[in-house]
Amino acid sequence: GCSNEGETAGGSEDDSNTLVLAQAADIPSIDPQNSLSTTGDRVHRNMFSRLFMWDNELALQEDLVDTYEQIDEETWEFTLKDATFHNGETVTAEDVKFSLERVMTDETLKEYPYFKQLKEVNVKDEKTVEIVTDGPMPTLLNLLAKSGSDVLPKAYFEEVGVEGFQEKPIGSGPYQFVEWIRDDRVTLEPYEDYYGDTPKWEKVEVRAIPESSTRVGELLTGGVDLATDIPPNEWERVESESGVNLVNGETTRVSLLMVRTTEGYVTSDPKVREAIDLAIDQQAIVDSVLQGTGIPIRTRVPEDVFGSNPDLINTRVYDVERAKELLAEAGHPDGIDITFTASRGRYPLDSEVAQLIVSMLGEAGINAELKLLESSAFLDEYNSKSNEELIMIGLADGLLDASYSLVHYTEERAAGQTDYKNEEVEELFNAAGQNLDEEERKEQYQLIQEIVAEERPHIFLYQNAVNYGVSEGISFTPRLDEAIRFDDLTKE
Amino acid sequence: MKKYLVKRLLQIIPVLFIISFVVFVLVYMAGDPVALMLPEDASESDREAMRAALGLNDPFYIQYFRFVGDLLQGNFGTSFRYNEAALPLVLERLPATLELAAASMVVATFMAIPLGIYSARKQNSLVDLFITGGSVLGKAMPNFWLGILLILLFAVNTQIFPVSGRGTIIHMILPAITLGTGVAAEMTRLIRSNMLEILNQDYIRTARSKGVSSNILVYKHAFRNSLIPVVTIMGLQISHLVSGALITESVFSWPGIGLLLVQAVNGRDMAVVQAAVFVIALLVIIINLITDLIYRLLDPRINYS
Amino acid sequence: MQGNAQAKTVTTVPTVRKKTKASGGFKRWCRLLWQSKTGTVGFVIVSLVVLIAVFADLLVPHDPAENNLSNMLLPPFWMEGGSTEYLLGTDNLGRDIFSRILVGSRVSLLVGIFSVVLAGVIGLLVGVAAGFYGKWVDTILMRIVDSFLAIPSILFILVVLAVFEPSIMTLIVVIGLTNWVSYARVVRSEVLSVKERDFVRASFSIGTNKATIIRKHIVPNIISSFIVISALSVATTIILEASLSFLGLGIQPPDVSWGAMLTDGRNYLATNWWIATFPGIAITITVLGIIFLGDWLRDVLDPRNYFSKKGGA
Amino acid sequence: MNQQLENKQRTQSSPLLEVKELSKHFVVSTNLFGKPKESVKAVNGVNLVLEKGETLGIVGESGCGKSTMGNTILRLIEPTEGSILFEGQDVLNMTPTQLQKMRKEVQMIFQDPFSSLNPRMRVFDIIAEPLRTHKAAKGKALHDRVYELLDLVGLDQSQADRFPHQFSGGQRQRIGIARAIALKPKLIVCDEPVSALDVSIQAQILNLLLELKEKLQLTLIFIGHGIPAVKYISDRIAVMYMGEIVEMANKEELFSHTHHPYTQGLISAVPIPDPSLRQFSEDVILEKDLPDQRNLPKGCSFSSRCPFATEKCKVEKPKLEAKEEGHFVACHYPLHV
Amino acid sequence: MSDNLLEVKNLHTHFFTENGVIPSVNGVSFSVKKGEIIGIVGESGCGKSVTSLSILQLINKPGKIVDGEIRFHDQDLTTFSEKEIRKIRGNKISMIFQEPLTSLNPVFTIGHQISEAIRLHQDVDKKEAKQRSISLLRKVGMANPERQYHAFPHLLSGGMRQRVMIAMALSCNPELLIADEPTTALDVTIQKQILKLMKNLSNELNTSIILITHDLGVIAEMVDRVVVMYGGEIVEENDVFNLFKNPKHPYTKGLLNSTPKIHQLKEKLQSIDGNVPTPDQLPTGCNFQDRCPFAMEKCREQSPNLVTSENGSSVRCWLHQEKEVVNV
Ligand SMILES: Nc1ncnc2c1ncn2[C@@H]1O[C@H](COP(=O)(O)OP(=O)(O)OP(=O)(O)O)[C@@H](O)[C@H]1O
Ligand SMILES: Nc1ncnc2c1ncn2[C@@H]1O[C@H](COP(=O)(O)OP(=O)(O)OP(=O)(O)O)[C@@H](O)[C@H]1O
Ligand SMILES: [Mg+2]
Ligand SMILES: [Mg+2]
Repeated sequence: GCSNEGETAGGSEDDSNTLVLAQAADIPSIDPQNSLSTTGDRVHRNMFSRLFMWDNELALQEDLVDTYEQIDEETWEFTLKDATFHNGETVTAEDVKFSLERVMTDETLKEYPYFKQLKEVNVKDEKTVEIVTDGPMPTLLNLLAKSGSDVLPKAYFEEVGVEGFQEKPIGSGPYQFVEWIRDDRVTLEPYEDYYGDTPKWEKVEVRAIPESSTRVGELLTGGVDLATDIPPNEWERVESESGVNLVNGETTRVSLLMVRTTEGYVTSDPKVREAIDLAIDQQAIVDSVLQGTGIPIRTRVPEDVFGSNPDLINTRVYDVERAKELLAEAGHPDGIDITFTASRGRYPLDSEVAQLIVSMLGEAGINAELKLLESSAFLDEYNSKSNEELIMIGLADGLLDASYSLVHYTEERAAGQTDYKNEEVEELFNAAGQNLDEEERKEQYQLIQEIVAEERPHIFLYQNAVNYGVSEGISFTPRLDEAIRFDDLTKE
Repeated sequence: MKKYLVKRLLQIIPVLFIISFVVFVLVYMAGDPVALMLPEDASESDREAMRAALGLNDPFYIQYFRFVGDLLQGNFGTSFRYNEAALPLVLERLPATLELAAASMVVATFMAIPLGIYSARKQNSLVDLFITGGSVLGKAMPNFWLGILLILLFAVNTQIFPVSGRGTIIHMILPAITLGTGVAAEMTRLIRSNMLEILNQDYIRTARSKGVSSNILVYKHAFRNSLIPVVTIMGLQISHLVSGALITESVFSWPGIGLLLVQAVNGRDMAVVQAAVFVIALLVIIINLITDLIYRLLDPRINYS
Repeated sequence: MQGNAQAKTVTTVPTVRKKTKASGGFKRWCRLLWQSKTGTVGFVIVSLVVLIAVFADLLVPHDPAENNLSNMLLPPFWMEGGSTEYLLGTDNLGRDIFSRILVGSRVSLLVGIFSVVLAGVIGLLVGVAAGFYGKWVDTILMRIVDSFLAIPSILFILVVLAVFEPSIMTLIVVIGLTNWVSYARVVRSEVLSVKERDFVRASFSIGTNKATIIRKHIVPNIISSFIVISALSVATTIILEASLSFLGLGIQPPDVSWGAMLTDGRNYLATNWWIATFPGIAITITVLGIIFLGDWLRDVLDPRNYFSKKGGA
Repeated sequence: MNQQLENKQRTQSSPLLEVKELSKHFVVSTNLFGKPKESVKAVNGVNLVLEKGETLGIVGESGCGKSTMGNTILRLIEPTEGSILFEGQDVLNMTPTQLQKMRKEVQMIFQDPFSSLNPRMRVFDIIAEPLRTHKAAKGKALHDRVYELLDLVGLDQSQADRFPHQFSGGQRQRIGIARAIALKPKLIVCDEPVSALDVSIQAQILNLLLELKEKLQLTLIFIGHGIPAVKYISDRIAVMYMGEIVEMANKEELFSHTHHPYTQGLISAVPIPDPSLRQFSEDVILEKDLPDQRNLPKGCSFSSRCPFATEKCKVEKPKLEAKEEGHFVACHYPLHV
Repeated sequence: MSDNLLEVKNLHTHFFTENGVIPSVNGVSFSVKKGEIIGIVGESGCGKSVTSLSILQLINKPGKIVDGEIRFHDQDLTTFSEKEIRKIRGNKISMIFQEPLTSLNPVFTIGHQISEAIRLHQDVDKKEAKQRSISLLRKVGMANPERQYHAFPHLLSGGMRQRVMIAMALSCNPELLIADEPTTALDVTIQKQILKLMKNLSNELNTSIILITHDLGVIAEMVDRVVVMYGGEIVEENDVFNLFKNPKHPYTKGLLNSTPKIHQLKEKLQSIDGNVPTPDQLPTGCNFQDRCPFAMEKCREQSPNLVTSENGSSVRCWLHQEKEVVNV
């Protein structure tokens, strides 16, 4: 074993300049273009830098980019700041081209699907790079702030290959890689020549502690400074303990029921869909099981994401009596039988929520047979589209742009799943996707959401919250994208 | 002796072959890893592209032959999840699990031997009843439950031990107790009944008739003999230990092979599952072989043919 | 002593008192049971649990699956805030823990018992075949057994359950299909030793065919140790089901099992201890009872005890 | 093979049992490829002829192959070599039906009454088993027959539905005997039927066997290492040593004119229950222990212990030959000739 | 009384089992003189072993000496503490058991086991103990004792193992050797070797021996005086020659008559009818009544006492007591 080289977790209290985070899962990969997860992103965005980034107010800011300019509808030009990789080499346009081309072309990379719209990346000079998109792309800058756009050092990468790079990754962010013990921890140290503000922490450890009570235990005993994903049942413990605080933050993840509008299902009748929606008391779910965190919602685009519709947020249409009437109107005075698939352990309290929904539906005469599946079986069912009337799922937004979510209501994406089809939505969506006029685009998206809320191919439940346990003395403000930049945290 | 070893080692080959086939079939049937790698939003065409790139669209037998071909070259393939060779991934984690298993075996042995012997010597006394009851209790408690309880009691409420993680010796104590308790319970019961049987043997009577004191009788004459079945049990327990490790590792965030495997199974990470099962099976076989050899060492009556 | 007077003939009247029919009889078992304290305790526990499982539906005060948001996380009745309506408190969905424990006994016992039956039947067949026929039959079967033994069972179950949705049926089948190997091993070694006993040879010498020998001589003589390990493995299986629940592979709601309750409640141990503690106690007591009963069975069914206690007449 | 021996042994028409060059080698270790490497020659080229109605005693030290021979005669163990003729039929080449029929005629009584009865079967079923197997009787007839057998061996009918553990050793051996005679066999192989019994019970069983032999006209092979008992019950006695018959003769002849030094050692080692005949000093005591059966001496297998052994004995194996009418011995230098 | 090395007086050893008390030994008395070999005969289960184990206080758990004295050098061993009795065991009194295979610890070499016995009672170092063990092995006739010293028990034949047991028993020159059926598991030819060895040793060292067996032949060849046991009691005790010539107790008679003899011509063996009783099923009155051809009314009502006649022989039977009464 390597027991002597491991640092005791409890050590963070002694040397005040070490930051220890605990997440519910390990980072999936150290390769930022192959990660696609919040847990991974929390490490990557501190190790690598991108052309753009979201600041704490969720406004897009230049990161590696010094200046940029849109040449025409499809062409953009960026000049880079003076930055160096952790091995001392300068970040050049060649590196940007290399990184983007890698993620544009390698299908095995998890970030690949988001970069298909990029057509080419051209090096203008050492510091200038040109990006050509496949048609007008209003979300290009959002994309360039995504973890798949992390800039990798071309020369080093080509020298050591993927395997070598994964062993010792090099980026240009404020912190550099020390080691990754899989399923245990990632250790980082500051990169002194970082081009931005000098990094504050002498050492950062990001630990993976999947068992929530253990994670809270570590937090309570001072083993970690910040723990993510504290489930509601632990809040009391965290809050009552001195020395730790509970911090609540929103996420872009919206829990919703996907409903089959396919011919032949009882839910193809909009009245039945409406009845289901009316039968569910979102507020009660939030208040009871979720203990007050989470926001009842009627759209997939939460506040602060571009294109969100404020009318559909923090609202519900609960009315059991009306639901019963609707069922009767739809020709089911004695109620209906449906199958309801939900996951167990994939999202916080998902199985509890599902069981609650079943009883709520029951009250309206909707007899839902619950099929609870463990995470991977659930995904199998979801992806193979073999679920029946209802499936409960939580969907997030990786671009902070409504286009990311609303694509689900296009005929192509909905096929086999909700089988939702609406010409108007189709047109609106396509138009918005090419529309470089921000205001107009926003309106188009809001309109789509209204139609969806009325027609209910999805029945929305609530916007998920995430809860962090934070040691006293650490100041921490959660962000909608659930990201954590180490230097945003401070210790007194 | 040598012949025996060679024979035993040769027997490993068909066993591993059967195992790999079974596991391959299962993992193949388990479904599509791609679904688990991309986010919920990914479109069907995105997934299709990835499947094609990973060679998952080939028919079963082609995938299997590719697998066996690679295997014969010592290559278990690449982990989908980590995009790295699977075997090193597994081997990297092996020390942590071995360390935990060894520690819990030590805990178990140190708990079981004195308790087992003591309760055998004081058969039917109150202490014996207490120890027997305790060992039954130890067996009846599920691992994860005990682990969480230990964390609450000894790491959170009274901060004697660290909560989780792998590092110094102190980190090892709670997980080792969690994992070792069940084994200790089993062993205590076994040692007790063995001792009782051995204390009734003729050669114990012979030793007593020589004037040997009761301590020497128990710790020399009887114990050496009672160790023989204990060693065999230790060999069999290794597979329980690995099972328990799957759970204990999750509870204590112990970066061992169990945790890796659970995640690999959930993620349908075929190569890693294969490699891990293979390595674990080999480990179990080898440890059983070793205990067999120790067994033979302890018991001079056994010959090797 | 009756019959001393006729002791002169070769036909000795037995000196043993007549207890012919009673030897397998109900009374004898009762006496044997009563003689062992732990055996009695085990028997009582196991019978109670079985009765509870059978009549759970009649016994439950509340619908075990019914959510009640106004009564969430109530403590047991003797604690402040508890009510006698919910004897052992409620869980995070306001469900009555007492009712859930009663109903949960079903899955635990069903899975425990039937998977053991399945494993036992396969193990018995394979073990007898391997032990009795020997040669290549033995070699092939034992290689398969070795393979299964080399994979820790939970690992195998984990992989299998990734393929098949967990339900009571799949759990039973999967656990049964992994556990048969240990039976096969034990049965085989028992068969090997019984096979060598003289009465088997005697039966052969009479010309009895193999099937009859297996049925009348081999199986009856290995069945007692078989019963003993079966009893004990019911206990192990109940714990295994709990462990599978922990890995997310146990029984799925709305079905209840003790293991699932334990798993769901584990996150509440620090704050609402009763959610996980009562099913934990239920498991422990049941397992305890089964182990006691198993130990007692081992003592009574062990031929060594059987003979020495009864004496050679 | 051994024509002379055959002729000499065969007095009347066709004998009941004829054993020719019978060998059984147990493989005790194999090499990597399953080929035998070492084997125990438990029975090594034995020839026997058994006439109807006679009792042949077989004596020899423990492990010399007596039981193995008994078992091979019933084909409970497959011999390595040789042939066994029962009533002129080759037992080793029998079809299953013939074998089944043969097993009706040849029965066995085992040494250990404790392990030769299935502890989970009632006495009635144990005795009825051969009758049922061969469908010799059914229903009432079966019932009557079993009770008759119980009577015959001196057990009470009321004991029929008991289990074996409720009987004493002597009674159990009676059950074993009842089972063996149930089918009215022609030949019974008794494998040390009294050595596990109490001294005062042994005589009961020996007398019972003698009685039954008369009544049912049985032919017996009586294996035992209690030489006095064997002598008591047998007509002829064969002495075995390390899987071979070293001497065979009529019992009076054998004791009065012992030819083989081993036989002599064996006889003189039997303690005589008469203190006035104490004889340690003058007697031949076979000094050494038995040789390892895996590698016996090349020549005469007794040469390693024989006080008279010469070089010849160590290289050349003596044949079993008749020194006198009906008295066979395998020795280069027989005594008393 | 000083010429008696050992005196067993009115020994009762009972086993307290779940099924009741089993009176395995029920009032046994006998004595052993220096240099004398006495034999105890009787069939399986009559209490021979329990008697011998009682002498060394080796009776295990459910068993207990409930009454009687065991005087060795005029000291009562039953009053000894565990520590004191350990000094006697293997030192002054040694024991050899029936089963040579199971009586040796399989995991230690025979040399180790003999040395252990030596070092327990004599203040010698390892090397010296080894030397002595080897010479003991030579004395009991083991070929190549230096090599055999390192052998494990299972590698030795039954006869050799029994020699090891004897060597171990003799390691401290005991004054009394108890041999509990030392040759029952052995072949006659080996039995002869072992018996001769024991007899020679006894002659050489003037060791007293208690030889337990059920083989009358062995008794006839070896011992000076015989104790016949039946059902946990002594039924007859006599000088060996007198006993064989003139057995008094019907059981002794029956035993002698039912033993087949090698040098006698064929005559029908007499047998003792009935079964050997187990100690938990003993009848009231004489234990032998059920099998005795001379049983009388009295035998069924009252147990006879062991009555000693002038010549030192004793018998427990109403027949003889009445005779005695008549004679007086
Ligand atoms: N199945 C077997 N495998 C190997 N060796 C065997 C087997 N059966 C018997 N032997 C060996 O064959 C030899 C003869 O055994 P057998 O049982 O015939 O002797 P025996 O004369 O009947 O002895 P005993 O008087 O002790 O019953 C012995 O050395 C024994 O170890
Ligand atoms: N541990 C015990 N528990 C109960 N009863 C016992 C125990 N040991 C011996 N006995 C009883 O004591 C009686 C005498 O036993 P003992 O061993 O002295 O007989 P033995 O004469 O030595 O017989 P054998 O010739 O078979 O050795 C037996 O009938 C037995 O039932
Ligand atoms: Mg034999
Ligand atoms: Mg005895």
